[in-house]
Amino acid sequence: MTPLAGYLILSAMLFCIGLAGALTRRNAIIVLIGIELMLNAANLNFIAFWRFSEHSEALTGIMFVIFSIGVAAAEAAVGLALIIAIYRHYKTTNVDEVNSLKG
Amino acid sequence: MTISFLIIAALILAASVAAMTLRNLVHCALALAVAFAGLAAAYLQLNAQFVGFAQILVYVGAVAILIVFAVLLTRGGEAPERNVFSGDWKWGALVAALVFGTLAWAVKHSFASDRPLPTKAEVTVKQIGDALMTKYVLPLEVIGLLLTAAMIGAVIIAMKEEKK
Amino acid sequence: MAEFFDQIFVNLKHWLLGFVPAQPDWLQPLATVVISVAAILGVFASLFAIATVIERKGLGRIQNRPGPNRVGIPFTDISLFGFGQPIADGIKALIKEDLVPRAADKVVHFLAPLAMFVPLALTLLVLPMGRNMTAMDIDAGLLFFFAVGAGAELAVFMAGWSSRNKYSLFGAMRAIAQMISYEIPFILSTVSVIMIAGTLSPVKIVEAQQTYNGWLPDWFVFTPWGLAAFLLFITAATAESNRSPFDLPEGESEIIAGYFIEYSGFKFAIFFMAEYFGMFAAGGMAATLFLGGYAAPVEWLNWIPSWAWFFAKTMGFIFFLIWIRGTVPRLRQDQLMNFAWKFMLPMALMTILAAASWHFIPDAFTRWLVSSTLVVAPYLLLGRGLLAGRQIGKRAYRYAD
Amino acid sequence: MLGEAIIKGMAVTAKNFLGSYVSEERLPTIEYPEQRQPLKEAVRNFPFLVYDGDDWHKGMRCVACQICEKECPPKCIYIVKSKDKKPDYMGKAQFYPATFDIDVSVCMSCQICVEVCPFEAIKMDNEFELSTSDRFGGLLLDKQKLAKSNGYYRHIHPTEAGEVDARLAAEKVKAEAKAKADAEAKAKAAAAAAAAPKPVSTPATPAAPPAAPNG
Repeated sequence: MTPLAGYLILSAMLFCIGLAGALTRRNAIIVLIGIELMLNAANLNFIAFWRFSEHSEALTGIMFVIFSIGVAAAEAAVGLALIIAIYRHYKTTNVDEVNSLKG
Repeated sequence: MTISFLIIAALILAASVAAMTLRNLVHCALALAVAFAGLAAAYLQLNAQFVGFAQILVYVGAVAILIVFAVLLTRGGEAPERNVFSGDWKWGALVAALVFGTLAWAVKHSFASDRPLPTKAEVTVKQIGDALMTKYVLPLEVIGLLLTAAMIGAVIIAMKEEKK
Repeated sequence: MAEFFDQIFVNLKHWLLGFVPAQPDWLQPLATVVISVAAILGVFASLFAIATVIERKGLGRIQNRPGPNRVGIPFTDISLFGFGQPIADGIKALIKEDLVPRAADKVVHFLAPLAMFVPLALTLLVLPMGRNMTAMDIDAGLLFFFAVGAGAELAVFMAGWSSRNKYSLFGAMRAIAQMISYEIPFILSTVSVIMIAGTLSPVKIVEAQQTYNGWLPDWFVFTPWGLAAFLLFITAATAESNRSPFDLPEGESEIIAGYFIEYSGFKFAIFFMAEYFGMFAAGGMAATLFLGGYAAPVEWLNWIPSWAWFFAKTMGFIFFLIWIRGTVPRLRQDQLMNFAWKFMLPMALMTILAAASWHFIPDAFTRWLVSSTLVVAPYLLLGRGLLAGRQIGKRAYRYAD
Repeated sequence: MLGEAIIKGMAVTAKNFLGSYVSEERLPTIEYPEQRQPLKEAVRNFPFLVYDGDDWHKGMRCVACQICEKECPPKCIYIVKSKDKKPDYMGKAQFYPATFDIDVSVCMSCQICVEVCPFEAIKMDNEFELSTSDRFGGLLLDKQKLAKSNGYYRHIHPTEAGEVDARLAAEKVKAEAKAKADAEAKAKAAAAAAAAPKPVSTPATPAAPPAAPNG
């Protein structure tokens, strides 16, 4: 059980917690939090692989994570804007009740 | 498997489980912030200093507050009365467990389980800066564009429409 | 001799480390960290006590009254010129009953002062307080400073929301809006220094400012872009720590005490101390980035120990904040926001441009000319432009005249 | 130039700050217990009883006429008249108050008792440091605590005390003059009575002296 495997298991667990939350929780914001956790699990994987690679001066892992953080922040912003717009229209953030396609 | 790794892993997992299972939404958001901070500690332990501090700055500093504001704007402050989990929550948990099983199996049998620990990779901010400015300058411009577009999009979506 | 005093604390630390056994390999680094952190907390806690007295006496003297001068050694009439006051305040804070509102969210209410104090105390670790006297000399020190400083906003929200009090929620919302919108000029104003110094580590930035040409030291503040960035940094730092013209979150007249309204006793004292630690950190970083950290202003004053210069500059910054607090009235919320987004953000971007021009133009005269025009021109245009739209005249009351 | 208003403001506060260490006029604070603000003359707080000479009981001017007790709006004066008399400042025997209590927690310093007192016996004091730990007994001042010498009165209200002393002295002179005049008239009448019976005859029975004072 090398340190790399430890990190991989940790990020797998984190990913599955995020997945479980996204699938089971009712509230849209918690679904979004779950997605954030999944994204972060992926980032952790990148950094773990970068750290334990032979030529770590290639910096690909770190670059990927920096851009991934940027994209995730943008995605969180747009996601929350959507949730607020849906809340304003449907007066609820419960994912089950937001099921009619009529605008 | 040093002790510090175990402590940080425990912190991250506990915080993320709390973020997923707590009833009060604001508590979930705060637990998420703790999870982000734990992840930053994990990055620091992996000698990725720049990414660790960037993680704190972006996630703990901004995204956590963004989520907390969203919770307040959608009246999530009070604890919900009805059941927090959706009807068929068992299926969700089953799917998650299955995914974890396959991932754990893959990690166990992959080459990672016997990878020796290479030397301490010391990365200075100057190297990251050079890489960003030379090899990855195109993604940098694109992400700048993307962030602006996302910001404007988010503002337009969340803007109050004028009553016609 | 001067070298001895300059390195007195470093040698003291090495002497203390001598007592730590070296067998378990993790004990030595742990001991160094513990000593540094204890020293920092000790020094800055006492500086906090002195700063409160200086603030109250300074504000008093500005308003032609003496300020606290009563609390001295008990049962004698030695008044210690008021410097006994923080001891009295400390005891009062300890003794006062610590009320928690019944509707409050107990856990979050309890954690908020801690979550506020820890990040702001962490920011002190990266400041180079003297020649090789930096607690945490890391490569991306400046990024660490801003990253941990950003953690304070979450604590402000926790305090405001968990007190279940409308005023405190108002205060928290104002504070977060203000801190986030001033964080961008706060960070952007340092980008020019990073570009010129070529590093994110405060220690190397200070070393870049050690040389003197003639009488003038090579501090960044004596360059056009440096002065502009310095002023932006100070204004943003004042807003970041909710001080003086930007103290809307705890605007006593409107919303009583902002986000720490439901805190009394020692928790309130922690909030108070956290605010001061934020100011010390901002002052220390301003000194490090622009005023040459622990460098002496003139060549022949080098015999004064380097840490004395650092703390002199930091306390100078604190006194400047007190001086501003005694002078400038409080800003309205929309003025506050306009100032941040419409004035400070473009100015910060222009200072980066000015620093770039400073770096790439070889000839000294044209370098000064281009750089200063790149700073002064937008200052005037933005200033005039923002004021053009509104009629700044005598206030007309619609009803009560 | 933008921002020079802030610089001007800072200059003003800097002048105040440095001035407060230098010039007296920029630090007018009077640090209360050590330095004191000189009280204006007409300052009044609670009444006190004036006495002449040095023995407060004998020299007390109050004759327990109880006008002030009746006039006091909040009724905070309580007087019990004495049975025997004692000579007042003119030597005339007058009553004196056996007990004279003022409840200063009730008194509202309206000075009506001073205005109605015909004998200048009660005046207003300007002593304001009267805090006591006992809310009831401590604020009920009895005759002894109320008695203060005329010298103290002249010290705290010099002009008013001057007029009062002048008036009392004038009254005293007038009273003595009247007494002297009475004495002379009586003496003259007695002498006239003694002289009148001699020239007519010397009846044997001693005539009762016709006490006909002409006052």
